[in-house]
Amino acid sequence: MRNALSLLVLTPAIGALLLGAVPNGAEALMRRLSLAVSLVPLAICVWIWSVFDTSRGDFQLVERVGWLPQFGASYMVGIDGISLLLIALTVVLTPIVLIAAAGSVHHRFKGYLVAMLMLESTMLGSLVAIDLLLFYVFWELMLVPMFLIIGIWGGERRVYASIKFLLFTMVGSLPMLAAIIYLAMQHGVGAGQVGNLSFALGDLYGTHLSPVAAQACFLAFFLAFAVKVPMFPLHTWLPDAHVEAPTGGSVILAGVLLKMGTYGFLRFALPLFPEAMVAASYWIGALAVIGIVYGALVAMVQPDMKKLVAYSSVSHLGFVMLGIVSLNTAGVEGAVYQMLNHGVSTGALFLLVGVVYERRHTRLIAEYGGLWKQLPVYAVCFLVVMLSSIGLPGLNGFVGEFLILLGAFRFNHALGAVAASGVVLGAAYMLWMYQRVMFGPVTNEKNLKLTDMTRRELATVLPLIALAFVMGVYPRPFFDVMRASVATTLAHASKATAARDLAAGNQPTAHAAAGASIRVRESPRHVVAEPEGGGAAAPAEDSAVPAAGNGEAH
Amino acid sequence: MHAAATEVTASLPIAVSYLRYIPLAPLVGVLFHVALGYRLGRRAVGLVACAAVAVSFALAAKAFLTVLGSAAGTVVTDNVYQWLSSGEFTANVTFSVDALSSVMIMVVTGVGFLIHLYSIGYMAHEEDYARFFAYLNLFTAAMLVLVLADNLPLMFVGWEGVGLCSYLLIGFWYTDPEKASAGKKAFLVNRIGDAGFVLGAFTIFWALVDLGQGSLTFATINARAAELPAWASLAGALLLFVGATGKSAQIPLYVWLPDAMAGPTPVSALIHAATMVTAGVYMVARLHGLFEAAPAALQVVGIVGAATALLAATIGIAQTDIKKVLAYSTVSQLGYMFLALGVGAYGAGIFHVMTHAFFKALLFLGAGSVIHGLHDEQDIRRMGGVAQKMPITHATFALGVLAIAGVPGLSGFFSKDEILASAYAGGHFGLWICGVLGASITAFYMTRLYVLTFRGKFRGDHHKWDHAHESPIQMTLPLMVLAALAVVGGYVGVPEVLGGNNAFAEYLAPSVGHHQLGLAAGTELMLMGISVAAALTGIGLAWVMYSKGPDADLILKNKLGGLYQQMREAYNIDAVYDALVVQPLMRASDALWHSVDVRVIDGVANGTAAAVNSAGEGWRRWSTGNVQHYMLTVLVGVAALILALTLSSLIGVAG
Amino acid sequence: MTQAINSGLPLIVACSWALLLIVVEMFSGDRRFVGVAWMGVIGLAVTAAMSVHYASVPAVYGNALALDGYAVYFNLLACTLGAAAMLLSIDYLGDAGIVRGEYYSLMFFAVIGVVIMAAATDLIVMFIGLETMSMAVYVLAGIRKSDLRSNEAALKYFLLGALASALLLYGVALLYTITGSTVLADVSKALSDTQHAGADHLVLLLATGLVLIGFGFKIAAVPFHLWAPDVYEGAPTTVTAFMATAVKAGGFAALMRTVLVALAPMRAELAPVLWGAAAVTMTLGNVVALRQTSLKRMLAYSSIAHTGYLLVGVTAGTNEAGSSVLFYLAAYGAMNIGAFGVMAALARRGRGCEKISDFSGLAQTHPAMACAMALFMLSLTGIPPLGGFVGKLYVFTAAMHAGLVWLVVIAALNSVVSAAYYLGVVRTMYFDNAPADVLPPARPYAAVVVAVAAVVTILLGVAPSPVLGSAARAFSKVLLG
Amino acid sequence: MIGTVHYLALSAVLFSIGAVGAVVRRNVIIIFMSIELMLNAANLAFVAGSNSLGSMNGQSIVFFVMTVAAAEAAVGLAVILALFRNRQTVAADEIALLKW
Repeated sequence: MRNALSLLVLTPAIGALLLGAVPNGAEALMRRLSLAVSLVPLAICVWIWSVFDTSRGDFQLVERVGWLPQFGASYMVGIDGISLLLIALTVVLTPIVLIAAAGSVHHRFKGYLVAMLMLESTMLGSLVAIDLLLFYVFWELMLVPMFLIIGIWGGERRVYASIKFLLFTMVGSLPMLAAIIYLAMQHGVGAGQVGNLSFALGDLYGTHLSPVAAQACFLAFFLAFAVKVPMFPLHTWLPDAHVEAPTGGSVILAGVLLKMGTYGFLRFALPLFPEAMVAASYWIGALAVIGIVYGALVAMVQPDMKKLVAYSSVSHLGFVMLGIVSLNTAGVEGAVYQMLNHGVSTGALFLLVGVVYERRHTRLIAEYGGLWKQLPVYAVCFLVVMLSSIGLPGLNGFVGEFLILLGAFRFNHALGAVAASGVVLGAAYMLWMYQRVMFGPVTNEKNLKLTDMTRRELATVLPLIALAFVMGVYPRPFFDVMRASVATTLAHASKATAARDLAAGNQPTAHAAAGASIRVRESPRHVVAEPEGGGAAAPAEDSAVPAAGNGEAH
Repeated sequence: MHAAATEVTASLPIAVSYLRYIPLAPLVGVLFHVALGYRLGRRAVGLVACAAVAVSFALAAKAFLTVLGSAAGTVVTDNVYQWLSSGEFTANVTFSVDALSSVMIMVVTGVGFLIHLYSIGYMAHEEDYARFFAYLNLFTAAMLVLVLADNLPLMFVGWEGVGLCSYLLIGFWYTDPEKASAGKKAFLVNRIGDAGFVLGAFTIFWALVDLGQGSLTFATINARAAELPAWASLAGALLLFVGATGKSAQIPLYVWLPDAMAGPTPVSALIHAATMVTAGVYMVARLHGLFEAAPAALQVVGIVGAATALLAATIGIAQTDIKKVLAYSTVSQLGYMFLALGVGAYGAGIFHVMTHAFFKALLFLGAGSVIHGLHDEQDIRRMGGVAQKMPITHATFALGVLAIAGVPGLSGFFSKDEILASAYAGGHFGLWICGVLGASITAFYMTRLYVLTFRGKFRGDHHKWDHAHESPIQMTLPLMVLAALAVVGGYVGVPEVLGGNNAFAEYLAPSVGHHQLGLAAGTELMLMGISVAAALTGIGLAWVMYSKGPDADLILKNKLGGLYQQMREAYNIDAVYDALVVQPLMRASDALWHSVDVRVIDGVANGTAAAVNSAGEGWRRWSTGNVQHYMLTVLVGVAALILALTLSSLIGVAG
Repeated sequence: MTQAINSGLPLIVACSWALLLIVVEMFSGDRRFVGVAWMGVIGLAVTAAMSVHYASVPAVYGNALALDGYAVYFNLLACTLGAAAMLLSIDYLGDAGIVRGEYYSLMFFAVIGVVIMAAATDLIVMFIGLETMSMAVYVLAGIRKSDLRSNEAALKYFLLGALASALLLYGVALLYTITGSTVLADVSKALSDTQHAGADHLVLLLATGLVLIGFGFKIAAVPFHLWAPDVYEGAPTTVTAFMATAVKAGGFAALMRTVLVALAPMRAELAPVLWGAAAVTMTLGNVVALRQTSLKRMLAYSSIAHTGYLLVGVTAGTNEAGSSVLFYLAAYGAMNIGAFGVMAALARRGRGCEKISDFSGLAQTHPAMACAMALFMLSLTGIPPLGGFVGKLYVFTAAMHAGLVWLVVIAALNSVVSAAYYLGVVRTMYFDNAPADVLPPARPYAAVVVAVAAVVTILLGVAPSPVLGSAARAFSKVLLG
Repeated sequence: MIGTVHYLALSAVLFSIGAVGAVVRRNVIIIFMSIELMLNAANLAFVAGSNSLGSMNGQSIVFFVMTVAAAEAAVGLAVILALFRNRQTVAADEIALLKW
């Protein structure tokens, strides 16, 4: 399949348009159609995984079509290990959310399905885009469906939550647009002719920027991605967005959208501004650790279940950020793996909270109590998912957290130690919530009438639980896929990181060596190769990136 | 004069593939209970649960015999698959059995099997039968993984796995909020210890990477421990010891064990007496090379052990609940084990682990049988004379008491004496004195417990007395077997001076090194005499005081005054922790949420929005609708523009 | 000689066509003047075609008028926007109770005014073009004689327009006395040759300022913007549509030629002032729009904000910046025609739909219209991949190239503020539920225009190269040297 | 001897009188007349300029301006008339329906 990636991105969008044509009455047809449409990207992703060459760290299945030649921007897509894993997460979560939607969404059902499919399309787009401008396009487009999902199908304060979500993200992302343009321009200057800008990621790797400019651009990128992660001071939109979003919306928001921030750091901020990133790694690490402890502490006292899970996401993603800034193989691979874990376990947590919300229409922990006796199956599922989220060994959460702490400890003992306390706090608020909801006598008589999970609800949660077990016991396939890509990403910053590690007094970790060993054509111009013929021949005057040697597309 | 450096003979690995089924069998049991348990009824569940542990026991015995039979230092290993590898770090799922872990798996599966059998009777009338046995099997699997693991990460999987099971089992009767929060407390305190464990593992790992051989297998750690930089080995050892204190309930993380008595008694017997709590001791013994490389850490282990032994013993005296007394006795005995490790007598420590498993499991099960018989009566002040009603329980319990008190001829005497002798030989006189004192106090409170429960006449309400009856055969059989083991168990390690060849220490030598006492026969006998005397005085004193009834406590109360009340409330350490840690944490998180999140960050966000809005409102008012105001603005605009132009041209000219 | 006639021919044909319209209108019995409207549209098409055919680089009539690429681009832009406004008006006039045939000829004359302004290379010809356009639009604004608001809008527009022309004229007069000519090229040469010192320089600055103000008023730059909200709100919606798009384009055509050609030697002094004007206009436009409840008034302030973004391009002043302004005007025109088109389509006599709250729940009652409006709002915010985004991107890149980094950052942050009110409209349409008395179905003509505008907005976003290319070619020959 | 500067000064004075008149007076017609005054001030400047430059351009421009001013007067008065018919007032400050 020549342009698998474009197909992957466009199928959900086309499906959404098809769905638009379905008459409002036919709910069953809508359900089946939307599910079928969402399974196509899953199939494509499986095919890509089978074809993916794990030994190569650079981009594969690259497709390139001229879009804005005047700017040197082109529709250029490609994937490497990291984006493949996140794509897999997206294509797994979306069908689950669509199945769950049948039970939970009642008014304007068709609109919900259309919005969800459009959301999937834009998320996949931003994961495959390796042209900065194309990435920015999908990055902004992602906001619109999410804004609608929170705004139309959300809870009482949904309007405030959706506007807050939107403005927070936009405040972050627009300075990034300015930085992207500046970067593209600098590339033009670097390559001799002032005129020819280029947004292709491959070309921009080598751009040399004055230290001040590099810092400024890095800060702009940092702001955009930190809001999305969310990192400590910029996180207050998340609890509101989660509490007010419908169940499906929360699952996707927590499962995939939050990962865009951390993915952005790994794909763009780190390779484009290695020195700035390494220099900033200390204070970002500090912010991440504050986020971990702060998120855990505040989660402790939340009266509302969804808000508690939202703050736990702040804490978990604080771990991921700590892993990334540790800039050693263990930390970064742990971070990428934790991204997947968080998607699985927090996604499942939101589904489970949704199950109870559908029955009692309240998320307050005080309203529940002694559910184990009423809903044994529900309680067991909740237990397993909770354990995976607090990182019990044998389940997926542990693998990610262990590696992140390992890497972080290498980076800085103090940060590693405080982060380890985050693990304890994490267990504390989760167990306390679990106890108040599940254990103890049945306090509220309304809970006596609750029915256990239906087959549909089980169908949404069980795959995630199975995934949690598999990822906990046998994580090798996932690590094989991302090993080369992480090494390449770290290789970009290897010089600066080695200097930092030496300054910090411990030996330069092996990744510097490992980076070199991974077969990476280091010259910035040709990291991205073009397909032989290419789906649509790159337009002639696109002189920014001369067609490189052999193409990859199969 | 430190004991001779323990040399470890080179280990000769024998690759096998059956070790993996030891933890797998109980896991299969768990799956069975979860899937089919509720449908197939009690008999099937009980059968499968015991069968699973029996299979593990058989395989464990096979491994034990292979190690016993072959040359010293042989290690049976089973490399299943590579679990994790990222950068320099790799973790494999490899199970290995050497002398040390062979003893442990025999104890875990052996005592475990007996307790499973006992539980069938004890839990007969519980409706969540399948769930109980699912947890019990899961615990056995996790404990076996912990003991069989050949590297720290895999051990950590078992380590937290047993923590989870103790959480589930303590909170088994979840409808009662205290029991649920006792479970939570156990898990969280363990988690604090686990955090220390993990940090210790990292310290060692990265130190080893700097040495060029980054790996966390026990063999590598012990081998390269000496070459580690001093701070790394000390920090690593201490952090790992924090993990051990969490799991094995030593100061300061012992507060969860007494509350853990909220769980069913077989749970207390299996987890909080015989197996889980010894995990910390096993870990320190396993990593003896590391601890040796950091003598200061070893010192700390010894001191903490002795202190805990003494403290717990004093609390034990004043307890009135039968299970609480046994709980504090366990904490105290664990203190002894750590004391043994602290003085370098790893063999003696493990020997005490084994013997303690036998008689403490026996005592707990005996107590369970008494509680079962007296319809959940746990306060010893309302018992008495139970001997007539429950002869077998009385006999076995008495043997247990004698064993733990250290009466010569029984297993307790041999293991405890070896520890005290090693302490004395190692020159740790302070620790030795604590040990002896602790021994006599132990004898005192165990005899008090025995006398108040079994002797004299019944003090509870006669309704319970009429229905009191001996427990069924499934419960008394394990008691008798354990009693036999409690008596015979000691003869495996009879010291030379009493004509034995201390076979147990010899057997463990390849794993943890053999530690020669180097004492003259005379001094050794003299030490034995002193410890026996201490034990007998304790027994005699308690017998005399308590044979008349529980009011003997009053004598102690006015003799010790306020101290006695403190001992009764276990120096209310819980309240201290609550005030120092839990409450400030909750207040802090509440303050953080309201002040930082709501007021500061949201304040800033909403503030800017409000500022922009008010600016908008201000400028909006500017268009008043009156044409002449607009004209005025235009003309003012003209003036402003001209001014700006002149300024910019002046700056332009000057600039 | 033939050159002069050829360049002038399109204008001559256009004017005669407009006059013909008046005559035809007198005899047409049809109260809704559909025939007249179509004649107007055909007339605009003819004008546009002829101007493309007769395009010639050299200026004629004593180089007062140059039908060069730049003029042709604006000609096409003005004609299309004018035609769109006319088509929108066909249904709208009937609903709004305006039985005035001359509406279409007036609009035709206004387009002619814009064409003259774009083609003028002499200040006075530019002034005449400006006046022709303004005169027509004054009347158009007040066309609904019975409605107080329409009268008031016309009056305000007239008074302030007259004041601005007076200022402009006075500026031109002073400039004439200093440089001896009113032709842009000669003025520029005169300014660069002789060094004006002392008092003379002061008068020169005064003259430049006055000239800038004249055009600044027309494009509604701050502080000469106060008329725009009132007039946009008061005038009938289709006239507002025309004003917001074609009239503003004309204003920019004239401003750009003057600033970048005639006043080129004074670049150094003008740049900071333009920089300040751009920043203030953007910020004020966006911030006040936040507080508006009437959609028309909100779109007025939004058009002021977009003037600010365009001024960023003018401040940059490079070749690339000029063509980016041209492209942005096209994208901006399409978006606004669409937005006003939706309002015109749904308006009925008794029940106006000018308040934002009138649009609540539109997604359920009129899904197509709501989707189109949402599209225009997103494009105005600059959400990719729509025309608005590419326009902003082009202007920001050009400005960045010219070194105006901080202005671009301010513009970026302004887009965030604009997101608040644009998506506020989307929120009202999609989140709130429809009121009891549902809006009437959309008018056919208007719906077609809205659909075309939507398609153009998407095309300008996804495949903008053709328009980008023509904008670049159009502006390539404008700058001297 | 009266030179160009004096003429320009006169036109400037006329211009400012017109500007002040437009802002101060309440009656809309008077406002319009003051704007016409400003236009004529511009004409004066043109004539002065043309005289000082010795070229006839300035003079011819004045004719253009006059015709434009006439057209503007016609349209303006028509608008004012329509307004008066509806509102019976010509006071500028009463015409303030469209605001904020």
